[in-house]
Amino acid sequence: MLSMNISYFAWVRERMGKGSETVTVPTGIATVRDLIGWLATRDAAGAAAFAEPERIRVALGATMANLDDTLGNGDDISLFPPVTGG
Amino acid sequence: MLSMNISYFAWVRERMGKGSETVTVPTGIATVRDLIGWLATRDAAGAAAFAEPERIRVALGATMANLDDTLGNGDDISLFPPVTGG
Amino acid sequence: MKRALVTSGAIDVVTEFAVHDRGGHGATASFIGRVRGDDGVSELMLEHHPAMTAAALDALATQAQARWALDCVSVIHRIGAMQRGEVIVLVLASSAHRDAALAGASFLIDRLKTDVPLWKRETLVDGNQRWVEPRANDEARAAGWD
Amino acid sequence: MKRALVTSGAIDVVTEFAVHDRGGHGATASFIGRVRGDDGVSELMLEHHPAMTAAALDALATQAQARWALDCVSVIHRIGAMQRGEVIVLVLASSAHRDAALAGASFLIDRLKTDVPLWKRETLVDGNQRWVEPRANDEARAAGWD
Repeated sequence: MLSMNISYFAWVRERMGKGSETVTVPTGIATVRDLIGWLATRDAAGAAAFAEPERIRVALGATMANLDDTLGNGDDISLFPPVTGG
Repeated sequence: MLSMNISYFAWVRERMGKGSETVTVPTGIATVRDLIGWLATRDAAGAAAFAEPERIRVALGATMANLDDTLGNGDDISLFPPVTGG
Repeated sequence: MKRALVTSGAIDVVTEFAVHDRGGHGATASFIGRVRGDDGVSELMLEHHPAMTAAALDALATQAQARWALDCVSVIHRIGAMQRGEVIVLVLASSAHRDAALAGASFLIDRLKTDVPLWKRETLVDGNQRWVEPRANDEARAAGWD
Repeated sequence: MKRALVTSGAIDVVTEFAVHDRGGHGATASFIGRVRGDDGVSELMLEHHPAMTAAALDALATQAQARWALDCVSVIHRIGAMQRGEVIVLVLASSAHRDAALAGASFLIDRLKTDVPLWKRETLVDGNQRWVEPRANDEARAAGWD
């Protein structure tokens, strides 16, 4: 079982109703994609935020990452929509 | 025989030793290229300014023109090097 | 010189240009993005990622300087709430050469739109709010610099 | 709005930018060319054609506005003698869209270099003078917009 810190941004944050949380995920959650799938089934907020995984971008620590990257215990994970600055 | 007003710019002006002149050209001078050829043989200044016709640009009135354009009586002709603004 | 930052205060365009002007560079190209007032938007809010956004701007500036002969680069992005007509982003690229300055400035704004964690939320004059979606050609323009 | 002119006085970059800033356009792209101080030049003199230069700048601005959705265009070129670091040329293109602003500004400076009757003469620190030659890629860059 992994424990990690997740931060949410923009409409992902709004739909989750929180900016961050620390979670302990069930055995079998190995990648970011797994994590998103688990969040989407955890509660209604997660279902609203993560209904379309292809619209989610991810960072591990301060580095852009991919949905298929592997999670590690204690990771800082950021989940957010495609960026729209500029 | 055509009479016309010629203006010179940049190093063409410097080599000609004047900014403008009114000339009456001999019979047979029909195009800008002919005019440049005649100026190049008229005196030492013309020889220095027009030794390389392909380095000369031309305007008729306020419009960019070509070396093979035909001259008319009373034309205002500008002769100058390739432009270097900006 | 390289200047990359996020700021919650108004971007002082004149002061930022003065940095490049003092350098006496042969060429300076710039891009300024402002809050548009033509589509019923009364306020724009820019959300950023406290641990990533400034570093991502700095990384873009570093990439631009490595790729072109840029003597001075500025990439400044505002965050928080702003009103119509206010400056959202300012990009400046200075070089001895026109080509480098123009390419550098275009690269910086094109890549900023896809590589830097920033999100726009519009508040409409009727009070409704909406998150801005990326434009269809943003990815293509950014990929054009690969 | 379209502003195209030659001037023998210093170009006031701040004032020219303010025209575009007041418009509240979503995007403004710019190019500034300055007298470089890195190659032994003590003075630059710009010669123009009294009957053609201003009209040629105006024609360029008109072409840019016809080709892209530009709400405001400025093309301002200094003539006469100027010193190191002074602004020779300022180009500004504003639009609701980034693509149009960036393309418009690049087009204007690239075409200005081949289409507008202006000639640079450098005075070196040793007192010698020389007329500047066009750069080899100027024609190619300008033709890229055909």
